[in-house]
Amino acid sequence: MSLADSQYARLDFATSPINRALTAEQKIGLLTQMMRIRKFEQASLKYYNAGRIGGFLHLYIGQESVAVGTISLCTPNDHTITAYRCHGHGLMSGMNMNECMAELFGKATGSAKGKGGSMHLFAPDKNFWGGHGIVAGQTPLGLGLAYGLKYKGIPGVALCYLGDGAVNQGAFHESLNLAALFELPVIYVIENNGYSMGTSQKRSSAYRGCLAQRAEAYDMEWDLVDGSDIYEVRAKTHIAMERARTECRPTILEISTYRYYGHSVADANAKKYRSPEEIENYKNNHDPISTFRTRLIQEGVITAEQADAINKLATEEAAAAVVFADQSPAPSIDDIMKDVYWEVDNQTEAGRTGRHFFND
Amino acid sequence: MSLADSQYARLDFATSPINRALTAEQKIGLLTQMMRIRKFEQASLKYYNAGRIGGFLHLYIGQESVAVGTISLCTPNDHTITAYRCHGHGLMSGMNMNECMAELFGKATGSAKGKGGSMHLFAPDKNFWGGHGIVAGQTPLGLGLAYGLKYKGIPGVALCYLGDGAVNQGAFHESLNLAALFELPVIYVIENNGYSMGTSQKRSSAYRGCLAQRAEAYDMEWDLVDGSDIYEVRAKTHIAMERARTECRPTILEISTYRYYGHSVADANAKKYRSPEEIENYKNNHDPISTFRTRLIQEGVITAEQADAINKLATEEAAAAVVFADQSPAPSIDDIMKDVYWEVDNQTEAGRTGRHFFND
Amino acid sequence: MRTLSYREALREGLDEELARDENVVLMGEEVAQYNGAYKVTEGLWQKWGDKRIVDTPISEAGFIGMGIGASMLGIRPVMELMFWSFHSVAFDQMVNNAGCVRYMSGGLINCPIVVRGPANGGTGVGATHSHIPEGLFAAFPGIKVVAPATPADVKGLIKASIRDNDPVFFMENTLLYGTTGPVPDLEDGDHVIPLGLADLKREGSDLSLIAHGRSVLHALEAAEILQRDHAISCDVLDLRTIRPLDQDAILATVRKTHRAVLVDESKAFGGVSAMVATLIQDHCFDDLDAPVKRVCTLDAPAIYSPFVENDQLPNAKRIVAQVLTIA
Amino acid sequence: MRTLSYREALREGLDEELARDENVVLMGEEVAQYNGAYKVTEGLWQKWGDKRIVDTPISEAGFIGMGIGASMLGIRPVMELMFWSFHSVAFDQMVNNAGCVRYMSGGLINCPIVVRGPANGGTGVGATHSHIPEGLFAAFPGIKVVAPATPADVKGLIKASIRDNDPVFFMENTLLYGTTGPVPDLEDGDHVIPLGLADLKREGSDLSLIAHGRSVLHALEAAEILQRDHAISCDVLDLRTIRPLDQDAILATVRKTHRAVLVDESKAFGGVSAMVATLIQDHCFDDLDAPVKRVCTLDAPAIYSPFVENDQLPNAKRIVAQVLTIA
Ligand SMILES: Cc1ncc(C[n+]2csc(CCOP(=O)(O)OP(=O)(O)O)c2C)c(N)n1
Ligand SMILES: Cc1ncc(C[n+]2csc(CCOP(=O)(O)OP(=O)(O)O)c2C)c(N)n1
Ligand SMILES: [Mg+2]
Ligand SMILES: [Mg+2]
Repeated sequence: MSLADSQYARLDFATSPINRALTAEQKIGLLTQMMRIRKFEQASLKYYNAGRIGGFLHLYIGQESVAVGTISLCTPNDHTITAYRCHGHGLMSGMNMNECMAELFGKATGSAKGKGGSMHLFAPDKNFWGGHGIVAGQTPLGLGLAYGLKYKGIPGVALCYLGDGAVNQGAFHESLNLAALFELPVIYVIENNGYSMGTSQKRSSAYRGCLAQRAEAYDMEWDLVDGSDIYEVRAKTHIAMERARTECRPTILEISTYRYYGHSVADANAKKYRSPEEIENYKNNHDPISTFRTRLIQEGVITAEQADAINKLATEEAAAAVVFADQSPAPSIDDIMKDVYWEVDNQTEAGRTGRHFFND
Repeated sequence: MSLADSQYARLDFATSPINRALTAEQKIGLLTQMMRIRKFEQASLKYYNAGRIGGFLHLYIGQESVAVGTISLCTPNDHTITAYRCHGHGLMSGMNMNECMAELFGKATGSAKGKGGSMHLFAPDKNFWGGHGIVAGQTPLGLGLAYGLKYKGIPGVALCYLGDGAVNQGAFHESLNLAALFELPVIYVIENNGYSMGTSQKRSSAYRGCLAQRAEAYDMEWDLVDGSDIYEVRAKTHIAMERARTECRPTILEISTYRYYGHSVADANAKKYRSPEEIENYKNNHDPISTFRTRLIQEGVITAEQADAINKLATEEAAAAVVFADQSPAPSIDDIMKDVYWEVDNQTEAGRTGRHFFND
Repeated sequence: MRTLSYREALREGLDEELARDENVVLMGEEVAQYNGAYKVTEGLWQKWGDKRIVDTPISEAGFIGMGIGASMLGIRPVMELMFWSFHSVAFDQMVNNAGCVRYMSGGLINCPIVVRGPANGGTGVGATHSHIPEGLFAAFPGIKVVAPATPADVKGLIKASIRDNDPVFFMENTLLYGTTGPVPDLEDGDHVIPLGLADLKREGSDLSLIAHGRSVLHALEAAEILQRDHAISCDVLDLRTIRPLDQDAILATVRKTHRAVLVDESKAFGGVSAMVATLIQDHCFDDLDAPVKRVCTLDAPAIYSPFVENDQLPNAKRIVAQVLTIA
Repeated sequence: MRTLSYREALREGLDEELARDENVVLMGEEVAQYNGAYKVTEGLWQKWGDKRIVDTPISEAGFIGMGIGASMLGIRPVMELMFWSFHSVAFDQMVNNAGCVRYMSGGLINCPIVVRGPANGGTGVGATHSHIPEGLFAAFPGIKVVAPATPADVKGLIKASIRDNDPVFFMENTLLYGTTGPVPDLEDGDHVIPLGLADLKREGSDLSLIAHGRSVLHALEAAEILQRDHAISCDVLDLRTIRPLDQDAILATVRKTHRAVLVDESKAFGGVSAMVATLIQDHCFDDLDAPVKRVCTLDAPAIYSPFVENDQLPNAKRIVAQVLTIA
């Protein structure tokens, strides 16, 4: 993307305060998280192709810097929510690979007991609210998280992620107006990978400069971010989070990024609507992991061998998660009828009164 | 509104080509139409209060220049659609007072046989597609009219009206993106009367300069119009219609206007959320009818006596419509089950196959 | 017992829950400064202020979704739909986010949200404003549906709904707001009616009239006429809650009377009454002396004309006629 | 007769109607350049070009509403919902604009629009993507609902739906796209199947299995087992169209066999089968030897896990078990 290309050389975001504050260990942590996500995704791809994972599998490979960069800034007061391409956000929020992989495998040990699948990872205890399949359906929920924080007087931020194709859904527009009108601490992060399935940004959206600029329609702040540079992701997200935290004002961030695989693994056209050159250019010149790896080596924070060791550990962690998932028990038929109503599950008086289910 | 106040003195839109082209007769026609609408509304108000009209009654009094100014520019290729505050658009599209009043009275002679009521006047034969009750629900339909025109190669324009409160609905946002993306000849006319029910524009919308400016989010043209000057309404709408007709590009027009009565006649708070001064200021200084009446007298197009005579005729026409409505037959219980399916109504083979209705 | 209107009793219930739990927040179009389109929330904004009573723009998907999101964090939003008919623009948020998020998360999340407002025909507002979606939403496991008919019930049930930890869709009726009835005195303690319990509003022996919402009033009126003019004695069972449904009460009345007529303001295809009829024929096959009959809204979009509008809806006359076909 | 897949037969139907009437236009997400998410429209964009096959952004309310508006002007849009589940974000346009505009205009307008796409569970996509809304939409007078089970039917019914002058909601099934069956040869003339006619897919004498969509295949499989293992001979009636509904065919089979089991991929509350059961108990009260029974999707949001997903749906095993309770 010309945007990414042109901005790349301009500024060094390593020097921005939030990045200068990073210890070597923390920097390595960022690299580690990105590598973990990629290895997790590669393992899922393999087992999806082997028929061990059902439904859709939307890989995050290529976009790792977005979840890792943004969520690395989160405090225990901050919350996140995203769409179906959610493994990266889940892992970065602190979910472990086992529960995630088991969920993909549809096992009872999965984060959602095998009920949600790949599109629906959740970890509310880690402030991660999913994993949502209806395009832009999560955008009012993200608003609600911000509303809840403000209502309770908690100085937190809600990060709500969506794709470039999701911006044309009505629910997003309604959310933006409400966010600005009610002055809510929400940041909408558009992960712009250039395509919604096979449709390029240009074929799905009318806009002036960029998608984030639509924020102006609501007198809202916005910024454009080069996703291949995790320093930039952190620097610009930090500014938006401070705005949310201290001024209770929302922001749209548009982070340019790329997915290396198809829309989902079932996307047979992945190489038809994008040129091989485009894909190769990203992999070779803008990959957020190799870019950051090189950078950290340059900075003297890490050696190539250390980086490879981290990568190997991530590979092993993912392999172990597959074993865990594989050996875990499947849900039973009885499990189908659980987790529908809180009151029923908790066997309260309310849960025992009246007929809740209509089987036979 | 400061907008209206400030713009009022600036330009004389009588000199714009589309207004210079008006004959005296045509100018009197515009005044006549505005007076007819107001008289129709006054008669409906009276009979609503007398219990002869059911449901809601959303009066157009104060906003007449919008429907009259814009629809006066329509050719047989152009189409219009609006929300529930639809009497002005219906009458200006060529519906007669009898069928409109009979519809309000719920009579079989009404434009929709008493099935739609005040919010649902329709005259497809006059290119008027209603009258829609769900806020902003008509905005994708307006887009569809434009789509149909373009598809058929007809050089027409779809005028789609909505209120200032309707701009925050998702369907409108989706329509704007589609309009710009598909380059459709649609004009969205925001009739900004400052309030959605009891909520002022400021309490319902976040925006920079004005609501129409949101068009920029879709790289779309927009303009602001002072609705108290029918010349300005025509001049600026004409520009947008030419853009649609010749370049197939959409526009948002925001026309500042005012409603003198409550949101609907049932609005008990009409004088609580607006100051009496605000209402009086409009009536006295910005009324589109008296403004234009004065103007035409100044121009020597009409005398005060002639204007009064037109007003009297309009009053009589409305009174006659009430008599017509009053004396018309009500629909029968059997009529309830008609006009549901085209195939059933037309007794086609399809309409006779299978059970369509589930009454016993 | 005092006599209150349905509107007053509902407001009292809301007010008490606002006082009881600071996480309860009322939101919707015109609910605060305007006092509510139908005045249900009158005075509450003055009393509770901007934080607890919140006016929203016309963005049902946005603000209901926002309420759902906030409820995940433990806020207990009570969202007013000015008309329940406007669910159509917020449908996705309601069925997918409120209805499925608990399940999809394997039980990690719950949404203690109430969506309330009037759901009825009969007020001359035409097809788009007269949807009656009890059956529509009861079809979605994960959602609860309540439809109270009397002042006492509306108070007791709104309180239970707000305390419920699942999403509850609470369907009132414009034409009931002004009706009055006895409501327990405040001194007699917290008046909470559990969801899932039907109420036998009249006892009889020959036939069961089963209804909910305003149809209960029509059923009671019809029962009176049937007793007086035809010596037919009817049970009138008010379902009150559609989901959870008090199936025991339904089967009990039918097993007693052996005949049932269901009264339901929904359209017949997919209405609550189709489900109830299906249950009865299944569980009371040998008890029934006649087919289960129904009186629903005539199967066309809602007509506007005040002259025939009431004929499209269930009413005592139509119920009596239907009863006489099987009695 | 040729053997075609359901997908091919459907595509052939679309292609023929595109050729027949230049007002037919196909729209939806990824229907053109991508060839359709499920390849139903494969090759049609190459053949018919940008005007007739149109890719849309992800804006279901916007583009379906646009299609409805265009249909008022006489265009005949065939709109693909990538999943029928996405109706949730376009619900208002579908039920109010497509469903009510004819009525509210007193018959001045009609909307010859088709909305089509897959509506089914069973593909591991979880609760929000597995809604089965035949009953949901059949509840709205003004709307027609079609759910074909076989290649021949899908072709004949899509053609009739496109020619129909009312809004038709056409519900396919991802798991049927690849199934094959005989389809009439082109030389044998225009293959159009009227809406509102059920089809007896198997003849028997002891019990009626009544189904639509993919459930027909399960019913046929169950009928085979019942015959073989239990000597129970079943009629299998395929409803094909839900609204208009072929009530005569339903009553005829039940009057013949005196027992009915309804198979319906909807949830039980509000499903098509609740309506059919209600009709049967009403019209065949004296014909029935047992209550009407149903096999529906288990009443929870759709589970993801491939290990139990099929157990939540109707299947031959569950049908056989249900039949044995009344046979
Ligand atoms: C309302 C709705 N419409 C359509 C879909 C099908 N769908 C799933 S993802 C997708 C593309 C979304 O693209 P984008 O927002 O750019 O996100 P990305 O997949 O690139 O991360 C589509 C069309 C859906 N899930 N929900
Ligand atoms: C989806 C929906 N939500 C709410 C309403 C109720 N309602 C009808 S008109 C209205 C106010 C609309 O205001 P505006 O768009 O400014 O139009 P105006 O009435 O001023 O002409 C509201 C809230 C509705 N009809 N539809
Ligand atoms: Mg994308
Ligand atoms: Mg307004």
